[in-house]
Formats: sequence, structure tokens, C-alpha cells
Amino acid sequence: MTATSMPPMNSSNDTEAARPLSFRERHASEIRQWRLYAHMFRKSFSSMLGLSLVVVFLLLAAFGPWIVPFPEAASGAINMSSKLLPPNGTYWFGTDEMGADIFSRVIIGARTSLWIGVVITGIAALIGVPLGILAGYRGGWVRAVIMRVTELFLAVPGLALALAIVAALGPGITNCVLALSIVWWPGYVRLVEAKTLSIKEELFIESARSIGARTPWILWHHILPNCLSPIIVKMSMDMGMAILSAASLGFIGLGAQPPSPEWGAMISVARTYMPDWWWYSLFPGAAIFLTVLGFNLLGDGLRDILDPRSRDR
Amino acid sequence: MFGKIIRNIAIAGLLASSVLATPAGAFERTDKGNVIVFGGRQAIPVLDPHIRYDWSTRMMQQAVYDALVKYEGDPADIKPWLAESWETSADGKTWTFHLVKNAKFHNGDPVNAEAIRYSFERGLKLNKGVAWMLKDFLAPEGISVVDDYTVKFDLKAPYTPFLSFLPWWYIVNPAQVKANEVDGDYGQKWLTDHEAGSGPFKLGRWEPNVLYEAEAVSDYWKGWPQGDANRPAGVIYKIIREPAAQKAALQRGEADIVEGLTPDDYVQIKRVPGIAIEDHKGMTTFGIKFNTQQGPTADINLRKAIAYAMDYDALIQVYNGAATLETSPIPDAMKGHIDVPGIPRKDLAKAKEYLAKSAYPNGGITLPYVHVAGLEEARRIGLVLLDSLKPLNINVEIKPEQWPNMVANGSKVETSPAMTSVYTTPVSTDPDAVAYQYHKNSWGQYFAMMFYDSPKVTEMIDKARSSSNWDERAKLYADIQTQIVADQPEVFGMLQNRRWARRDYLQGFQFSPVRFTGEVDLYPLWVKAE
Amino acid sequence: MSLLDIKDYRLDIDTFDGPVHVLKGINLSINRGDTLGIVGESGSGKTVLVRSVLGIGPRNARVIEGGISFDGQNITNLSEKEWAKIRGIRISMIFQDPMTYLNPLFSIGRQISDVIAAHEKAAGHGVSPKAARRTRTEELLDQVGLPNPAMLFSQYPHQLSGGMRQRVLIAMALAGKPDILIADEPTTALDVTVQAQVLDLINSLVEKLNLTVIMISHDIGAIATVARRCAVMYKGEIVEQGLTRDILSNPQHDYTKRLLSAVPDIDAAPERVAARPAASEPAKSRFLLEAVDLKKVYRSQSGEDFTAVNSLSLSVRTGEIFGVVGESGSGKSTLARMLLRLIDPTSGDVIFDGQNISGLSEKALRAMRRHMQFVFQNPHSALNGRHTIGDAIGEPLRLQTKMGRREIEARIEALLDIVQLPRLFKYRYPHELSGGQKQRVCIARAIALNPRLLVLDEPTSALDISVQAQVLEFLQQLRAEMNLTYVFISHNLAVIRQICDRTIVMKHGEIVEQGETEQIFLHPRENYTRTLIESGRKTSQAADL
Amino acid sequence: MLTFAFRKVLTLVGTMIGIAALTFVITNVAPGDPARLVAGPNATEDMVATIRTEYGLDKSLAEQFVVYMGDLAHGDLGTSIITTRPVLEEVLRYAPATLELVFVAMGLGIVIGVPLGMLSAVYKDGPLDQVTRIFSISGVALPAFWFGILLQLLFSVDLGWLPVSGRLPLVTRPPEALTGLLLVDSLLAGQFSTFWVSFQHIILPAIVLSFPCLASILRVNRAEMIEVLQSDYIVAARAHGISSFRIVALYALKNALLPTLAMIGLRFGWMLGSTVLVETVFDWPGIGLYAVSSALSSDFKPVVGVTLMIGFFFIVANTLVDLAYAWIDPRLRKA
Repeated sequence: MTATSMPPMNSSNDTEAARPLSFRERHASEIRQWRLYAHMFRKSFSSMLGLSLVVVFLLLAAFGPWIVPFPEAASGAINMSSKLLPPNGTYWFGTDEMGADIFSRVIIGARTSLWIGVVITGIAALIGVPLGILAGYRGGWVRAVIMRVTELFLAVPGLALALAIVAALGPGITNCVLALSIVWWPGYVRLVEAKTLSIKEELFIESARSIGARTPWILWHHILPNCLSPIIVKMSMDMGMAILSAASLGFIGLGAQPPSPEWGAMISVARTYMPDWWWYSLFPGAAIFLTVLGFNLLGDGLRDILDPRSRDR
Repeated sequence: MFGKIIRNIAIAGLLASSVLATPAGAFERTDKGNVIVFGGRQAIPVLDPHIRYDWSTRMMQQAVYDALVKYEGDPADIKPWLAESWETSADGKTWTFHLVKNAKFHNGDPVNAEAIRYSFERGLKLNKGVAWMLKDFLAPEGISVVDDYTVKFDLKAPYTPFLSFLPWWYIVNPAQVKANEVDGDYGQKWLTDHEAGSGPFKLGRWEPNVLYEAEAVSDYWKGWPQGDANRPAGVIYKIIREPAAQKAALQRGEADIVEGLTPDDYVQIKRVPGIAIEDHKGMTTFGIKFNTQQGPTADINLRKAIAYAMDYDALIQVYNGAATLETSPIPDAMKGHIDVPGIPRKDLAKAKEYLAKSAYPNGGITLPYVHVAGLEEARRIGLVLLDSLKPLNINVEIKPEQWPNMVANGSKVETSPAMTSVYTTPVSTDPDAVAYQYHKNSWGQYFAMMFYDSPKVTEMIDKARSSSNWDERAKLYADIQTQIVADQPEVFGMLQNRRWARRDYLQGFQFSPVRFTGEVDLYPLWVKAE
Repeated sequence: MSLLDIKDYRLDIDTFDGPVHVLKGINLSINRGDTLGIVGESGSGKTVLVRSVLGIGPRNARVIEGGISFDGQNITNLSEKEWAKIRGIRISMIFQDPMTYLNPLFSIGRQISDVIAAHEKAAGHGVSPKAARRTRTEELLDQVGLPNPAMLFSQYPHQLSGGMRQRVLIAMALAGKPDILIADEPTTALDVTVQAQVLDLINSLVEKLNLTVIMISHDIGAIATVARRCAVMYKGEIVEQGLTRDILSNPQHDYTKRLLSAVPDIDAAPERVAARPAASEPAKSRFLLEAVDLKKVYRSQSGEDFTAVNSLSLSVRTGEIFGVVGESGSGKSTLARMLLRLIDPTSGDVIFDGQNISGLSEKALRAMRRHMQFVFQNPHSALNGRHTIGDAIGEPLRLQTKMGRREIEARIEALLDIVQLPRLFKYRYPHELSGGQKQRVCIARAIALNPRLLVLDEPTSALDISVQAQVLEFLQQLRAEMNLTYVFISHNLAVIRQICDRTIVMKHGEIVEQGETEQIFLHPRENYTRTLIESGRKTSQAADL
Repeated sequence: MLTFAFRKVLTLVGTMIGIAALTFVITNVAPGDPARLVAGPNATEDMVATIRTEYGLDKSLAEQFVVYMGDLAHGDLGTSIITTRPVLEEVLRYAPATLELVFVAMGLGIVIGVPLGMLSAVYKDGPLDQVTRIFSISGVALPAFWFGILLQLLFSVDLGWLPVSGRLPLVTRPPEALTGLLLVDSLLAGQFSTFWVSFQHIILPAIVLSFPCLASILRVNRAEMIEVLQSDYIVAARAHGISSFRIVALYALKNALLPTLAMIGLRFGWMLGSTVLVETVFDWPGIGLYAVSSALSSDFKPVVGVTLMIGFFFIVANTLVDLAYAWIDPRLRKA
């Protein structure tokens, strides 16, 4: 290639060509981006609070059974002689109506909740995201059908529908998770569809088509990565909301069943012990609250930093 | 942070208890007099006495209707009511009842023999609710009006327990019912939330799922036991679903009597001044029914092993001591009950011995334990069972089911779970009411989920129910009890006490074990003014 | 004493990467009755400067040094309360895009009379009654030459055309009888003909009301029309200021010179290398691309048909630069996309290198795409923000070739060399690049597969003028080096004349005139072509001053 | 305008049919046998069969579905097998209580959420913003059932200020039901004491119900306000000397209100769904409680009926939101 009479645009590239680039150099953009994220995240007290709550929750879910004083409490061990004791040195959160340590059950319950949250949001996203992308990208009757069904689901409040489903399938944590997954995916379809519709109009999609990319390639390499931020934000928030919904069903008596240490189910039992045995419902309730709060604050913080409008800051 | 919350809550708790100590407001007063408020969890969807009965429904039915006879007292006794006397023929097939002359329906119509005949005919023809009690022995044609105040029943076969069912057959006013008939429905639609009775109360406000009001009939034909001065203006049955709310309502005086607190609540609330606990031995048996026809529990050795592994003391602890262990399938308060010797108690060595003889000498199996969703004690007993079977290396999966699903699954051997917890309240004081649960004809019913198949027991039951000689029957029932215990179709549990918490100014509470859990005879209640 | 004095004004904007020196010691003074133009390309800091004069600068801006004084009062750090006495009353402003600067939910009348009320309140004498404000509003609307102000009063922004909206904004700015009127790119978002009208209006208002005007623009033509004096801004500095006439005719600073020379001149004959005939190539046909009777009909939601392109035929010779010129809405973009079958034509054929691509299957078409590539108008959105530059350039290679990872990496670096970008850029993301750099990346992506045809859809219209000149020059070199054939689409006649061999002029989806470019420019046959050239001449007038 | 209304009605009908089909299928796949429940514990097979026949439960699911949809076309939601009453009648009886609760809760949410959202947008990233952020997200995260119990404990049991549950004290006769909304009826009837007690009853459940909704209204309003405040026309308004208060409270708010309205419409449906929980805790005799108790007895016609009803209210609410949109936004006013 012949040299041109162009004015120099940037530092010349001859010197760099020879030397292999270090990781830091190659990924300077990503590093800067992540540092920017971290910087913005750190600035917000509420985001940091959310992050710490979530981290604590995940740690408890991971190591719960090994750090609690009475791990057998989670699997239904009973000790009628020490039932309904108020919080004390041995039983930090007191004991329940079967004499099980509430502290142990609450901590180990993090696992159940994590499982619930991951499965529900996972299934919902796995169903909703592809359908949303398909509906948004394809348009026409495919979109009409998908969106009609989605709107149908969205016209019924999720909890009411989930209630009907669990009532029909019978109570239990699996059915509860199943029911919530069934009512959860339409939210993703709507989110992703709207996002896809706007991305579809972007020039880079046409650009990809002009170089001969197939539809799957475009969906995977162009549409999906650009939908990712809102999906991540929604999933983070939904983790919390799914846990809350499962607990709600547990509270009505249709969710997880004993001796499974699920917080909602614990409150469902514990509410009959209000107000005199307040610790019984207080601690599982607080656990739900803090966990959901954590995921929501985290999601909210993520939204702030992933918002494209704040990208170039 | 937690510490602070705990401290705050503890302070809140202290405050709460101080509030509890202060005298709460009293019963509701209206210009007509005192209205007693009963707080309960269960709604009354259909009042029609021939359609439906459960404890809340029957409590209200009993309030607005009368029957020929009535159960009263502990032990329950059959008292003359609309019928002042009756005779049986020698063959035990014909029953003649003589009615009181002064009974009248709320609209003023007299309660006569035709009303009795019509009510029984209605019950049988609708084939719902109470029909099962009599329909095998009584046809509508078998009821005849002898004169205005005499009615005669001709049974298809001798049936000694006949009388014990009659308290549940309430008498409706044919004139009112016929006037409100739609498309030959025997007035079903109308009677859902109206009454056509002669009882001590008539219906006041009827707000489904909220409250049901019974207004006292000032000139009730049988008079009022507490005296007209003390007679309340009425009773409101208010739906309060949460035990916590029930307790609060009682403490605040928004309710005068409540049912359905937790066992721990009763212990705790007993200490509150101004509140009294009614605590009575009941007839409701609890059993963990095995499926004896299919699956691992078809093996009697396994059943015995489980029965011996069960922590019976914990059962009592679940009720905070307000229960007694069953010593026989037949409850203590029932005629013919014996203490069956050798009924299993916790004995791990024996349990392991039996387990060794079973097909699962080392355990390693998981058995489902099904209970009615929302039944707190049944759930907790499930936990006790789970804990008890751990030494046998048997795992228990606790599965709550909605009642209809549980019954539907339990109606067939194939779908019936290995273990189901069942509370059964006999509808009469006759031992047949319990014994017949072990009769092969009962298969398919929820209380026969064990699918117990003993030709010997079946034969003895048939013989006992047609005999009118009590001594002969008593002997038969003793043998029946012994044999059933030997076959261990279920883990025999406990008889829970019936409990209510009431304000201490509420007087006249009369317990009768034959009533359902929670059910109260509203008729004799009254409020003692301070 | 001058009305507005800006002294050693230095302003930083804090960002994550540290402070950016947006304004570096600005010195500027404006006397009453002056008309000052500030010229600068994007990023020169001109908008920040004028907004600072009104106290509506960016949030995290920090004044480092110097200050602004207005009518003897230091207004560098005024409180909101004090600003209320100045903003809109003594200094007011008109904005670039009249749609986004009007609140869509309030009627025109409401918005203007609210401004009047605010001024009255700030002045201390009570707010006049509604009717009086209405009369005043209608006066103002009349003053800016809007017909039927009474009706306009209750209309909403979306019911007005762009030019009318801009007039409404001007009326609003005049509501307080300001001492200084700041105009921030007031014509950029408007059509060419409307631009001229708005500039005329401003000129007449200056005369009538003895306004002091500061106008900022990247368009030297617009500045020349309005401003008597002019300042040139470059990277936060004023590199040159003086009488507009002097600066345009005799620029002193290098940047000004470069800027002026970059403005394409519609009347200059091209000094380009004569189009090399493709004789050296053993071409199958003389024509690389032919379109026969192409037609595209869109159906709107209401069921009406709109013909974007109507029975259009053209043929592009191998090796030439084929120009397509037309105003917005002429159907040139639709045509460009149909030529590569990015849009399926309603009817008609496209023949590429002797093969009819209209009937090709999806698969065959995808294979065919490697020979014909597209460069889009807006490089900012033509690149996926989630992909690195390397990914973007490598994407066609991954799709169309069986090259290995290493080969692709090497090829990406080679391509970056060709488009004269540092190799390090392959690890960068689009938002880190300037517009010109992004367009180079787009070109690199387009030529990655050694195509034979490039369709360029207004490749420079989103770029600053100086960058436009660079890119155009580069495109010409590239064509020579790689034996490319271009279809070049533009609304800018000067650009077309500069580089195209043959050109068609489009209007309403049809060809108005076609032929050798020089021929068309020197001897246009059709009236439409003549008007186009005439209006094009007007905007590039400045270059001749 | 007419075609707009026509299209709305058409979507409504279509959605209702869809919901009916959806819920019917979902609730009927399970093996539950409500007939047995109704027949009573000791009922014999033939007694259960009597009831099955009476309610058409002996037919195949497909037949039942056809019958159900046929009845639905006549506005008949079927009959509850437990209460033996027409579902429509029952739903209509319980609906006012729920609507009253939802209206009050929504009112609370709007009255508190919108101004708070506005304020935290104006003072973005300030302490107030941080506090409202945590406060509002707490609102979403609070388990309604748990929060309800805590409030009961504090205000009813502890402090004794407010009643524990229900809509009215037992002896208070409800005013003549004109609207079914006690607060309105009691005012219409001039019974101010009844109004006061029913207000005391509604306040706790309404707070619990409004909390999450308040939170999301606040969040949306804040986000929109922030965006609007950065928009060009606000910059222009500032440049023209309009006072900050007027800009925020009038210019920006009106623009930010549009998405907030959409959120309100959405939350309306959500609220109707959550009444299930709140009504359980507070013994509020509404459709939520009715649905739960029916679901627990495998009585599915009411469940389907309530779901339909909620869907209906939801769609109506969103239609109203659409109309409000058109009212606020002149760009949509042209038909």
C-alpha cells in the first residue's frame, strides 16, 4: 500500500507493530469500562448496600450448613423440650414450635431461596428472551402470536395466576417454582421484544446483513449482546421478586413445605405464633426482606451504571 | 443492627403484654341486649341442613333448627327435643316418635308430624350431606304420619344406631320451603342463606365470609335455660382466619369466644386475666393410616416397626399436654371402648426387631406422609414421625394436600399414599360409628384409607350393628378393637382435647364430645354482666 | 465598555478520566449592536461557551480562571435568584432543534405567555392578566413572521413545521426584549430553503430591534450571512477573531485555513485523477452493476401506497464513481439498498457482474455479498457498540471466509493499516473513536473481503467538514488502489462534483437527469437540476467571500 | 374515536376469552375433586356422583370447557360448587371491598409517590434521593404478609389505635350499598361515624398494599423526571427565565407523568393480584380472599371468575390510562 498525503490521524503504528501487546494494553477499554462501573457503583451508598446484602446472602447460601450451630434443624430434627424459646445465647434467633433452632433454619433457608430465585428467573429468561428476540426481530404473525399470548399472561396479575396454578397442581416447592416460572416469562418477552424492536432499526444490523450474516448470527452477535443490560438488571431484580413471590405462596400455604427451611413457609407457620412468639416470624421475614432488598438495590444500581446514557460519562 | 431490632421488638413485646393486662372492651351491646361474638376460622357456605354439615355450618344449623332429639352433656346423651318420647318395635325395625305440641317454626307454623316426614324425605331424596347416615336403612316411603303429632319410621332392616343419628336431622318448615322452591329443587337455593326452622335463633345478618348473625327468638318454644333476663340478643359468628387475629380480637374484647388457636396460644393466653379456657376431652381420633394393600406398608412388620418407633410422648407435647393417647381405635368417651392391651408404645428395640423381619431390614426407604394442607398439628406430627423414623433409616416425605385431592387419592388403593394422617370425629356415640370405618364397605372413604381387609372384623361389625342386645354388642366390639390393634392398619395416635378460649364473663358453655371440633352449642350461652 | 466581556475564561468538565479542559482561556468582548459569529466544529467548546454566558452550562463544569461580565456585572457565579433577572430577559437564546426545545405537552401560546409572566414576575411588577399576555404573545408571533397568530396560540408544537417552530422559539426569546440574543446553531436542523428564511428573519430582527447577536454554527455560510464579526474556535480556544469578511478572505491561523479549504466548492472543477477506464480488467461486461426498471412501493398503515422508487434503470461501469444526488425523500437511500438487495424491490432486476441477483436464494445472495459492500451514512450507529473495532472488521471475514483466528487477526491489522488507523484500535470500542475514525472502520469492514463494488450512502454527511474532506480524499485513493467501483450517494452537490464520474439526479423516486458529472454541472438540462445547483451554490457561497 | 372504542372493546373481549381459556385449562388439569369435598366426609360414592352430575363435573374436560365458554358468552361465570351460588353474583358482592381497598391504596401511592419521586429527581444523588431510594426499594422488598402482621401487631395489638381486621365493627350496620364502597356509601348516607370507623379499618391494609406500588411509582416518576429535566425543552425553559419551581412542578412533571401513568395502570393489576395476600392477613372480604378460599377447596369456577374479573378491571384501568394519555398528550389527541 502506498503512503498517502493524509495528515497524520494518530500516533503512527509502525513502532507498535513489532512488540506484542500486554494484557493491560489490549484490554485497556474493558479495564477502563469496568473501573468506570466500579467508580459509579461505589459512589452510591444504596448500590453498595445492595451488593453487600447479596454477597452475604450468597455466602450464607454457599456455606450455610457448615457455619450454623444446629445444621440438623433444617432437616426436621425436633426437640420438644426446647420449643418456642426466645432468642438467647444458644439459640440466637430462638426456637420454633418443634424446638428447632430458628437461626440455623433461617441461614440454611438462604440456599432454598437462592435455588428458587435462580430457577425461576433462569427458566423465565430462558423462555422469555428467545421468544422476545424472535417476536421483535421476525415481526409479522410470529410477533402477533407471541405478543398476544404474552399480553394475555400479563393481563392477569402473576400472583393470582400462580396461585391458581399451584392450587391446581398441589402445594409444594417444585410446583410453586413451576407455577411462578410459568407466570414470569412474559415480562422478559415484553422487555426483550421492545428492546429488539429498537435495536433492529439500528444501522449495524443492516450493516451485518450487508456483509452476509445469517439471522441466527445477527440475533446472537448483535441483538442479544445489546439486550443484555436490561436483561441483567431485570434478572437481578427478579431474583428478589421471585424469592418474595415464592415466599408469598409459601405463606398462603401453597409453597415450600416443612421441614424444608423456606422463609415464606416458616412465616406461614409462624404467623399463628404472633405476637407472643414474635421472633419466630420476625427473623425469616427479615431474611426475606433483606435478601429482596439486596437484589433490588443491586439491580437498581446496575441499571444506573449500565444505562447507555451514562456510558460515556 | 440486629441487636437493636431485637431490643426494639422486645420492648414492643413488653408493651404488648402490658396492653393485654388492661381490661379489654366487652361483648357487643345493642339496644336489644348483649350480642355474643364467636370468632372462628371456617365460613358457612351453605346453611341448608340437608345439604352440608361441618362444624361451623352445623353450629349455625343447630342454632336455627331443631331436631327430634338432641345430644347434650359429656358424655353425650340423647335428650328428647321435638320428640318428647319414642318407642321401638321388638324387631328393631319400627320407630315411633311423639312430638311436643307447643313447638312452632319461626313464622308461627306448628312443628307437626308432616314437617318431620317432609324433612326426612327431603334429606333422603336430595342424597347429600346427612343422607348417608340413614339411606341404607330408611326409604322415603318408610316414613309415615300417624297423626298430627306422631310419626313412624319403618326401617328396611334392624339398625340399632338409628337413634344416634337423629340429632343431625334438622326439621324444616315444609310450607316455607315449598313456597321458595325453584324447578323442583326442594328449596335448595333459598335455604342456602335462609332458614325455615324452629330453633332458638333465627337468622340475622348474613354476610358470607364475613359474619353470620343469629338473633335470639324471644319466645322460643322450649324456653331459655339461662332465663329470659340473661338471654343474649343474639350471637354473631365472625370469620377471623388468622389465629393471631383471633387472639387479638379476644384480648381486645372484639370476640367473646374463639376457636382455632394454636396449642401454644392456649397455654399462653390462659395466663391473661379475664380469659378462660374451655378444655375438654374429645372424641376425635387421630391415626396415621397405612396403605395396607400396596407398597411397603402392605408389610405388617414394617407397620409394626413404625408403630413402635413413633414418639408418642411428642404427640402429646404437640398439644402441650392437651391430648391423651389412644388406647384403642374407639375413643374413650364412646360406649364399648376398652383399653386394648399391648397397643404399641415407643420401643426402639421392638421396632428394630420388626423391621428386621420386614422386607426392608435396613430401612433405606422414603415413605410419603400426607396431611391436609393447613392443618398445623398434622404437619407437626409429620415432623415427629420424620424424627421418629430416623433411627430406622426410614425417610419421611411430608406432603400437604388439599382435602379434596387427598380424599380423591385415598379413594383407590393404587393412588392411596403409604401414610396419611386422618382425624375422624364420629357423628354419633354408638361404637358402630367408629367400628364401621374398619368394615370393608367403607373402602373408598377417607377414614378407610388403610384399605383394611379383615373378613373376621367385617363379619363381627355386621353382627354388632344389627344386634339390639348391648351385652352381646359390647363383647363383639371388644374383640373388634383387639383384632384391629393386632393388625396395625394405622399408627393409633391421640385424642386431642377440644379447646376454646373465652372471656370469663361468657357463661353457660356446655361441652358435648359428640359435636365436631370447634362446634359449640350456642343455645345455653349468656353474658354475665359485671 | 462592551456589553459582554469574557476574560481568560477557563472551564473544566470533570469526568471519570479526570478533568477535560473544555475552554482554555477564552477572551471575547461584544459591544451593543454587534453581531458575532462563532465558528467551530464539534468538540470545539462553542456550545459550552455560550451556555455559560446564560448560566446553563453542563452540570459538572468548573470555572478555573477568568470570568464573564455582562453590562458591568460579573455573572460568572450568580445564584439562581440573580440569574432569574437576566435569563430570558436581558440575555436570551434560540436553539438548534426546534422540536426538542419546545415542550410537546403545552400549547404554543401557553409556553410563550408563561415566559412573559416569568419576566414580569422577575422584573418585580405584578403579572399582567391573561388577556394582556395573550395579546403580547400574538404580537410576538406576528413579529417573527408567523401567519395567523390567534390560531397559532392554541396549537401544539407537533402541529407546526420545523421552520415555524424555529420562529416560535425566536418569538419566545424575544419576549423579554433582550439585550443579547444567543443563537445556537439555529439552522442546522432545518432544510436548505428554510435555513435561508430563518437567517433572513434573524437579520431583519437585528436591524429592526437593534439586537446584539451571538450566533454559533459549524456552517461558515450561515455565519457569514448574519455575523459582522467572527471568532473561530478550535479545541477550546479562539484561534482567530476579527471581521468575518477578513477572516474568510484572508485566514491567518492554520486551522482556519484548513477549515476553509475543506469546504467543497461547487463551482470548482475537480482536480481528480481521471477515472481510469477498466480496460485493464478482463471484465465480463462493461457494466459491473445494472438496475432494470426498479420499483419500490411501501404500504403505509392506513393502506395508502407510497412509491419510493419508480421504474428506475441505471448502469454502473466497472471502475467508475457513480453519483446519485437528490434531496431528502428523493428515494436515493432506498435505491442504494435495493442495489444490494438489502431491501427487496417491489419489481425490477438488479444485475451484478452479469448475474441477476434479484432472484438469488438467501444463501447464494449471502455468498454474493462479499463482492458488493455498503458504507452507511452514520458511522456512529453502523457499528455495534458491544463489539471491539477488531470484531467489527473481522466479522465479514468470519462470516465469509474459512480463515483461521490468526489469519483474521493479521488481516484486521492490515486493514487498519489501509484505513490509516493505529493497530491498537482493534481493541477499542466504537464510542472511544471520533466520527471520522469510525467511518474509516466502516470502510475497513466494507473492504475486508476485497469487494468489487462499494455503495456509499452519504458517507460524509454526519462528519465535520474538515473530516469530510479527509475521508473523501481517502476514498478516492482507496478506489485507485483496490480497483473498486463506487456508487456514491449524496445530497451535497459540491461533493458529487468533486469525485463522481457520472451522476444521476433523483427526485420523487425518479431520475431527473443523468450523464457525465461535469456535463450536468456545466450544462444542466432540467430546471430541477438548475435549482439544486443554485441552492447548493448559496450555502457554499461563504467559500467565495 | 368510535373505531378506537370498538377496537378496545374487541381486545377486551378477546383477552377475556383468552384469560378464561387459560385459567380454565390451568385449574382443571389437576386431579382435585371438589364434589367429594362438598358431599361431606362420610358421603357415599353415589352421593358424590349426585353432586358431580349436578355441576356437570362428570362430563369430559373438553365438554366442560365448551359448556363453560358457552355460559360465559351469556355472562354466566358458572356456579360455585362450595357455596352453590352463581360465581358472578359472588364476585360482584366481593368486588367493591377489593376495589375500595385498591383505590385507597392507589391514592396513597400516587399522593406520596409522585411528589417524592419529583423531589428525589430534583435532588438527584443527594441524601434525600438516597433515602427515598432505599425507602422505595424497601417498599417493593417488604413481604406484604409479614409487613401486614407487623403493622397489626404494632397499631392494633400494641397501641390499640386501629382495628385488627375486617371492614367494619361487628355491630355497625353498613350503610345502604349504593356503590359498595363503604367510604363513599357512608358519606352519601351522611353517616360520618361509619365513615370514620371504616376509614380506620381500611388504613392498615391500604398502607400495606400501597407500599410496593408507591415505591414503583416513585421510582418511575424519579427516573422520568431526571430524564425530562435533562431534556432540551427544560434547558430552553430555564434559558427563558421560567422559575425553577414552575419548571419542575409544571413543565417537567406533566411530561414525566405519562410513563408514571402507564406504571399506575400496570400496578393497578398488580395490586388486584396482591390483594390475595393482604386480604388474607386483614380478613378483608374481597375477591382475593374469595379466590384463596375457593382455591384451597379446589372450587375452581370462582378462581377462574376472579381471575377474569381482575383481568377485566386491569384492562379497564389500562384503557383509562390510555384515555388519560390522550388527554395529557396533545400528540395523541388526533384520532
